[in-house]
This record gives sequence, structure tokens and C-alpha cells, in this order.
Amino acid sequence: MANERTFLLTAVEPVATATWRLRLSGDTTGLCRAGQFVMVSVPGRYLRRPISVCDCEPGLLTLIVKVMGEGTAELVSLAPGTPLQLLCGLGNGFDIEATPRDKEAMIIGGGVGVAPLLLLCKQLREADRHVTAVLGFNTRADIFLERELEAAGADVIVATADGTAGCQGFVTDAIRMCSLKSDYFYACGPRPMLKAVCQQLRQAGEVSTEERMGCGAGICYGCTCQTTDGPKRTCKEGPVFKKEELVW
Amino acid sequence: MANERTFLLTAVEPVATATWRLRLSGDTTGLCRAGQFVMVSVPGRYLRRPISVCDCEPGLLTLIVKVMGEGTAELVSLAPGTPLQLLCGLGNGFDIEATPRDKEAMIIGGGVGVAPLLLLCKQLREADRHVTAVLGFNTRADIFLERELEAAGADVIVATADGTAGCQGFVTDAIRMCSLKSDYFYACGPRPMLKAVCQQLRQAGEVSTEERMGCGAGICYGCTCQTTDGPKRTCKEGPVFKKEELVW
Amino acid sequence: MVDLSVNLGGIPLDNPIIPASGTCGFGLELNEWYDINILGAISLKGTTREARFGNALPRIAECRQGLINSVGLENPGIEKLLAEKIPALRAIYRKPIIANISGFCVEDFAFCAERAEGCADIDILEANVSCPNVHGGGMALGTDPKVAAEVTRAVKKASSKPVFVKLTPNVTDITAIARACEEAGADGLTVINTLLGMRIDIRTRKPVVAASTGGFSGPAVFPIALRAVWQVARACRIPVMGCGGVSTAEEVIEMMMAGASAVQVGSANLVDPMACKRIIEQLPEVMERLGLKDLKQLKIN
Amino acid sequence: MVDLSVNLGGIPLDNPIIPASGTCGFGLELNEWYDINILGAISLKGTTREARFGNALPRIAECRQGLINSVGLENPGIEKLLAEKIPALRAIYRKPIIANISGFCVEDFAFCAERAEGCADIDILEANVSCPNVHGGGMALGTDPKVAAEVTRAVKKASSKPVFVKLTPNVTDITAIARACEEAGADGLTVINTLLGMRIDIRTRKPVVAASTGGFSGPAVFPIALRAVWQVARACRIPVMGCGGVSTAEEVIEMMMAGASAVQVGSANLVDPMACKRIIEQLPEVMERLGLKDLKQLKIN
Repeated sequence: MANERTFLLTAVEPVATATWRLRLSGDTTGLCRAGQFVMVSVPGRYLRRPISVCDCEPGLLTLIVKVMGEGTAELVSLAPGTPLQLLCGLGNGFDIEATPRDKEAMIIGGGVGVAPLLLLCKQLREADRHVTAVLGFNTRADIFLERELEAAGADVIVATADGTAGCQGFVTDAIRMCSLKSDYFYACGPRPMLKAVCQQLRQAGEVSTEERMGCGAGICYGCTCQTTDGPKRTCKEGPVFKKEELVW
Repeated sequence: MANERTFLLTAVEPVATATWRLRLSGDTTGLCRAGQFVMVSVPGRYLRRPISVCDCEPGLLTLIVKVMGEGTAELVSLAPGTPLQLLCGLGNGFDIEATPRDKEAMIIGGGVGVAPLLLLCKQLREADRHVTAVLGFNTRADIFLERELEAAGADVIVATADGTAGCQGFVTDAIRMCSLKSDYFYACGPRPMLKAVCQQLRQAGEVSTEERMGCGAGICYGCTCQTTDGPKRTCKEGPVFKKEELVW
Repeated sequence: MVDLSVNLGGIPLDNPIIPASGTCGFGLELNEWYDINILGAISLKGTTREARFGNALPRIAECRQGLINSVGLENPGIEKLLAEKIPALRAIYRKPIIANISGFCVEDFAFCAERAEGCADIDILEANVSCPNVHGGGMALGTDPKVAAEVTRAVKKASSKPVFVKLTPNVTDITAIARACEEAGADGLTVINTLLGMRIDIRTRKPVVAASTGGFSGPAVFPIALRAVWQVARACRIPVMGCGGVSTAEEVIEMMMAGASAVQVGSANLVDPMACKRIIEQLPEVMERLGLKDLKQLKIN
Repeated sequence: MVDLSVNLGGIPLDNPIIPASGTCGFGLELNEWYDINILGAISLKGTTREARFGNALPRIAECRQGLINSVGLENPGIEKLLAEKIPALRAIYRKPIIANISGFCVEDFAFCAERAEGCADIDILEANVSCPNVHGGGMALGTDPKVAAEVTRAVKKASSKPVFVKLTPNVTDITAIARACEEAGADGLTVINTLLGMRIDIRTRKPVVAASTGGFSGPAVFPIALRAVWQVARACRIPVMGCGGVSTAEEVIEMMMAGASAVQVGSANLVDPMACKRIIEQLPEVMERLGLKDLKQLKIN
């Protein structure tokens, strides 16, 4: 259930170009559904920032923050020891059970959208699903989480748009070139990537979408998107939607 | 000349009820005119706070802050080591030369208005004027700067409204009861005290007034008061006015 | 012990705190964060005759001490409000329910009021003639005293419930609109809705919200809201629900000193879903510090 | 190297930064903090026919990200402006001088404009029909398109100098006032003056400023100012000086994207007398980051 908790920022580490890993210590009880997000208060900014959970172990929350503007820049410049107020356990999260037991799950991420795949991978593996991770970045310097996903038991394929690492092209190119198969897919990343993935893959799947949010708690209706099942709040009924719900 | 300087807060010490001494280290060159004030930026507050200079030695500025509202409360709760942006050298300050050499100056303060008397006393003594300090407080627990003024060479008389220390009554009562004489006076404190002092004392003198300020730099005309010489800005032509200029 | 209760034009409230329309969904969303029975009342998301998706995304822009929203009255329509949303809320919530209704012409308001009349769970109707996010209606209805009065009369005629008209600050003289509504029979006024605002993304050179402009709210607008409440409370005899930028117990009391009988808390809920709870918990301490035993007759001149 | 120069309706400025009337005194006060010849131009404190003390004290109330002032047009009168203030300023300052004139009726404005006509050191007249702090005049003149147009015509008739009319945001439709001024011959518009605001001291239970209400300004009002500039720049062809809550170089560029030809910086000067200098120094870096070579044609649709 959604609630407010105070975490202590314990480390801020660069993991790729303009991309930082924030480690937070605090009570993580009941927060470990992959694909959920937190709303983080940034000192001096009015609105909280939605950030998807990258990893969650007892007492330790890991977030990946891409610096997009002044708010995120301030967030990654906070000193270790700073207390952070988080709204936790937001959104629906991924559906692990949607991949049949002992079957193949493909997890696909683009850019900072790779972040939630780590916890997702761990939970799929714990539930005895096979996992192939396909990660798309613009260039070698943007790559992050590759080794962590491997360590978590995924077969990892990297694609870079400029070919500086892995397959050259987008995640959809990598999937086609490597003839990757799966029974179900999970995707997170920029909208054009999500659209291409949904159009290319024949199997069922779900994607985590991103919209500019107000409250992150289903209250303001600022992030409502149209779905085949009517309007839905990205922060509440989402951010994960089934492939067939999405209207492109 | 007025300018902006950054000081480092080195100590915050309680000196009386809700009254704190702030010690700041930084460049004090040219800032040592008694009766001038600084405008202090308080984190999270829009307007700066005007605070009169209590003492000024090379590299060290001393301010006395009375907690009146949220802004001043935040100011005295800042941690030593916090950098503070100050607009310095504001206002006209006291006129030391107005007391003839080797003559008697009376310096009169009420409540937090006692603060600027320390630097004033030091400068009068350096310029070979005799100094009697008359300090008025509500009660014993409010008293501050008594010993510092004695150490600076003043004869110090304290009055408390409730009689818990020194003479019972207001500064005007103490002056009358002790038959204190002087050739010139300087006063700083609440408006009713300043009015009573100006009406009771026959000799010439000057008083430092207080008004709610916007900029403190003569720019906004928020603190203009009427004087016998026309409207004057408290922050610029003041805060010190000759007794005969004041309109009560 | 201090007494937090207030009287909103004959309706007793346990305390003056009311989450504002559009910042608490239909109640259940807020109840996930705390038991909403602690509230004085609740004002539900603005509802129109037909369901609406609202404006294109993005609909949110951040500002200093505030935000711009251009949601544009997304809502499931009055029938779904009455058939689903209100019964679901009433099942868990015992305090007054304020149904906020909106429309694009006088008839829309009359229709919604008439439908709401049959719903015993609605305690107050709030007629929103001040939404800045819809074209040909919304705010336009609330900027002309004659039209605002017409809406008021139509709603009053269709309903026996107490009717509060929610006013826009985007006018030359809010007291003229307020008096027109009072003369037309309004039982009270909600002052104020959002201010028309805008932000541009200097990187993309486009307005931040797709609708270009939107409603600006948050602590930044508090001094404007307070002034409007003070003006309206002096100009009218009917009660005022103060609204605009309130996020602390001190600001609640300041609003009531300006003349508000109850206080709506809006944007604060969006950055802190527990804002109303915190304010209600802070109120006794602030009242004690100020020497206030209750919240009656705080209004100044 | 980036080019900071702009053209304000035919008047070339080295850069778009202009300290707003009422936030830079008569120029010399600001020159104590830095050499004001770095400014694009300067708009002097509002001046009336006769000298004025202004409103009773206190005149200042703090707000979140802003302040309320109720100075009430304190000024030495037009004769002293021309005889003392402007010659003293011109002795040390070579850039355009904007004389801000105000009054309580059309004739007051005509009188000031006529007197200013003889002063070659004044480059632009700014007719302030929007001061919220004086009764029976001030803002009242700027809330009616017809009256605003009358003031504009009177000032234009009395003077051959470029005339900018400074508009109030406290109106239902600022574009109606703007268009009326344009049709009456205004050479440009300053958008916006302060918003009517209020604060109450909950300890003393009195309004913080003696005049009860005052003009609210500061970063809090930026989204409202930006919206007004955007609306006016779309509705009129004459140039707009954007004004309201600007305190960073980024906000200057946002204002210009909304349609401002130059940007006035107001309250920022009161908390930081060096604000304009800092903004001018920041501008090149921000422009380079955005890939802007100059500040021309930034306006979006």
C-alpha cells in the first residue's frame, strides 16, 4: 500500500552519462513490487519527482536518476546523509505471473527505462522464469545495469544507436538480428521505443509508460492517458499497461 | 560604502530570553560605523532581515538577533559553518562627533535596541568621550551586553520594568532617579521609549528608529518616515535621526 | 482543549478543513493515505453532464511554490458520479460531501443540479463557474456577474441543497460577481479557483502544458486568495469557503481572519497526500499559541 | 560570442534588462551597487504631478517567493524629477531613461507628459495606469479599456516621446485593455504591474500593511506575468516589455519567448541590489546552452 516514509540518502554514484545511482536506507517493508515508483521531495522544488524503483532489498532502496532539468540535477547533488521524504509503493507494477512458469520472459529497456528491469529480473528469476534482457542506449557511455542484470541471471543483449557497443541499432533491431524469442515481454523506455516494441513483438506483453505527473498518487488526474479500456491514470492504474490496452 | 559580502557563521549563542548572539567571520573592512545595519538572507525566506551591527572587529562581525517570527527563528537555528550573504554598511549610523570631545555621552537602549550600543560605546571611548549607558529591559532574564559595555568603559545603569534587576521602571525613570547628566545622547529601542527619551531629555541627541523594511538599500521606499525635514527613508537617510527631525 | 468545529452556513463541520475539488479525486484516493473521516468535509472532483477525458497531455507544469494544471475537467460524468463514486465514498465516509458541478452553459448546470437533487448523500452543491481550462464555458461563465447569477438561479431552482458558487480570481472585481451570486440566491461562495498562468519550456520552445495556459495554484497564490476572501467576505453576508495556496494551520487561521467560514486545501494535497491530516493535527497547537479557544468570529474588518 | 542587443520598438538596447519602476529608485541608489551603464535601460520611480508621501507604514509584507508593497506612489513630484533626479542620473548614466508617470485622472497624465516633453534626457514615457496602491485613480484607470485609451491619447498628444502603457493584471481580459491602448496610439506596453494581494498578521489580527491590501510581486507571480505577456503579444503588434517575477536569465528568455521585446526586473532588485547585473552576466551562458546566438525572434506562437 502507498504511504510516506523517510529514507536516508547513503550514496550517490555515477553509473553512466548524466545518470546516477542513489542508494537510500530505510524501511522497505512491502515496497518490493517491480515496476512501482516513488515520489521524491527535492529541496526547493514544489512538486515531487517520480522515480521508478531500480532495486529493493530489506532496508535498502536503489533508484536511478537521469538528470533532465534543475530538479533532478539538485537531487543528485544532495549530500549523503540527507533525509528524503518518499511517497512509496506507487503505481501498479509489473505482473510477474503473466509469464507462465518456466517460460521465457523478455525484459526490454531503453535509456533510463532500463532502471526498473533489475528488480523485475530478480523477481522473475525467483519465480523460476527465464529472462532475456534487451537494453538499448544511444552510445557506450550511456550503458548501465548490464552487469547487474547478468549477475541476476539474465541473458543480456545490448544495443547502441551508434554501434559503439553491442548490436548497432535499436532494441527492436537487436531482437530481430539475434532472433530472440520469448513467451511474454516487459518493456520500459521512451514512447517511440515502446510503440516499436509493441508493433514488432507478436507475443503478449506489458509496458511501463511515462507521463508528466502532478501528484503521483491518483489524486490530480494530471497524467491520465487514453487506453482501449477508457481513460486511465498513469500513476495509479499504470504506469504498467498491457500491450493491448495502449492507444498509440 | 554599501556592498554584498559573504560571511561564515561561526557561533550562535543565547544571551538572554529569545535573544541570540551571532558571530560571523569575514571581511569587515570599512564596515565599522556604529549604528549601521546589515541585511541578512535567511534560507527559504524571500526578504532579507535587517539586523543592526552589535560589534565589529577586524574579520569578526557580531549581531544580536531577537526571535520575533519564523524568519528570525530560522536564522538563529542555522548551524555554525553556514555561509550567510549580507548586504553590509547600510544606513547612516551614529554621529560620534556630535558629542563634543571630552564631554559626556549618554547611550540609551531598550530591549534588542541595546545591541548597537556596544560598537557605539567603543567608538565614543576611542574618541575620548565619556560614556554612560542606560539599558532598559522587561525583566532580569532579558538583560544582555551589560558586562560588555562595562568592559568597554561605560558606566552602566540597568532598569527593568518589573524591578527584578537594577532600577525599577523604564530608562527614563532610571535617568531621572539617578540624576544622570550628559551633553549629548544616543538612543535605540522601541518607539514609545524613544519618544519618552526625546521628551524628557533637554540636551541634543539622536535616535535609531525601526521600521519594517523591504530592501534596506534605499531602493523600494517601503520604510519612509515623515520628518521635520520631509520624508526620509529609514534605511538610507536613517535609521539614525536627530531628535529634532522626528515627528512623533 | 480547543474547539475546532465551525458552522458553514448552517452545516456543522467538525473542523474547517476541506480538500478542494480536483485535489482529492472522489475521496477514496485520499482515504488510501489516512481515514478521511477526520476531515471537516470533502469537495469531489468537478463533474459535468457528460464524461470528459479533458485536455491533451502534458497537463502539469511546475512553478516556484506552485503548479499549473490543465486537466480540463476530466470526469466520468454526473450519472457515474451518482451511481458509483458517491455510494462508494459514502460507504466509508460519514462527513459532509460537496459535489462540485461544472458545465458549458446554464442548462448543463441545471441538469447536473437536478440529477444531484435525488442523491441524499450530497450535502452541498458547489457550482464551478471558474474553471480556466475549458473553452466556451468554465471560467467564461464566472467572469460576468449576469451569467454567474443565471447559473446560480438555475442551480438553486433545480435543487433544494445548499449551493456554493466557486468564483474565479481572473476578474476585475470579484465582489461584483460575488454580490450577483448572493442576490441570485447562492447560499455561499468558494473563493478562489486557480489563476490563469503559463510556463514555456525554453529548451523545446513550447508551452509546458499542451493547452498552452492552465490554472495556477499553490502557496504562491495565497496572498491573492486571501485578498479575494477578505473582499468577498466584506461585500457579502453569505459564508465563504476560503481556497487558494493554503498549506499550513497558520494559513488556515489567516484565511478565517480574512472572513472564511471554512478553508479548502488544494495543491498541498498533490505534494503531500497527508496535507489535510497534518493541518488538522497542527491546528490545536497553533490555536493555543495564539490564545484561541475556538475558530468562531475570527473575521477582522 | 552571443549578441545581447534588442530593439524596443525602434530604440536599440544593449541588452533586454531593465530594472522596473519602483525597484531602482531614481537610478543613483542602484549605481551605489554597480555601474548601471551595463543596463539595457532603466525605469524610474513612478512620478505624479504633485509630491506624495504615499501610504502609512508599514508598507511591506513578506510572502512566499514574493512580497506585498503598499508604498502608494511616494515621489517628489514631476518638477523635482525633471529639475534634480534626471539631471543627476544623466550625469553618470548614458543609456535610455524611462520616466514612469502616474496620476489620478487623465489630466494628471497629460500634465506630466507635457512637462516631461521638455526633458531631452527622457527617452521613453511609461504611463502607469495600474498602481494598485492609490484610491480613485491608479489601477482604476487601467481596468477600463476606454479610460486606458483616454490616458494613452492624452499622453501621446502631450508628448512626442515613445509611450509605453503599463498594464494591470487585475482585470478580466488584459488583451481588451492592451488593444484599446494600441488603438489609442501607444507605442508599446509594459506587462504587468503588481497583483492585488493581502496578508494578515495572525498574532495582532491586523493586515500586515497599514493600507490593508497592496501590490503583490516576486517570483510567485511569474507564471501569471508570463501568461499575460503571451496573451498581449498575440493580441497586439506593438512591443511589450515583460515584467513580473523575473529573477534569472532563464526567466528572461522565457519572457521573450512569450513575446517580450525587453524584460523588466522588479522585486529581485529588492532582495539583491545586484540582481540585474547578475542576470546580464548569466545571459550569455544560458544562451549558449540553449544554442541561441541572439535574442531576436524568440517569440513562440
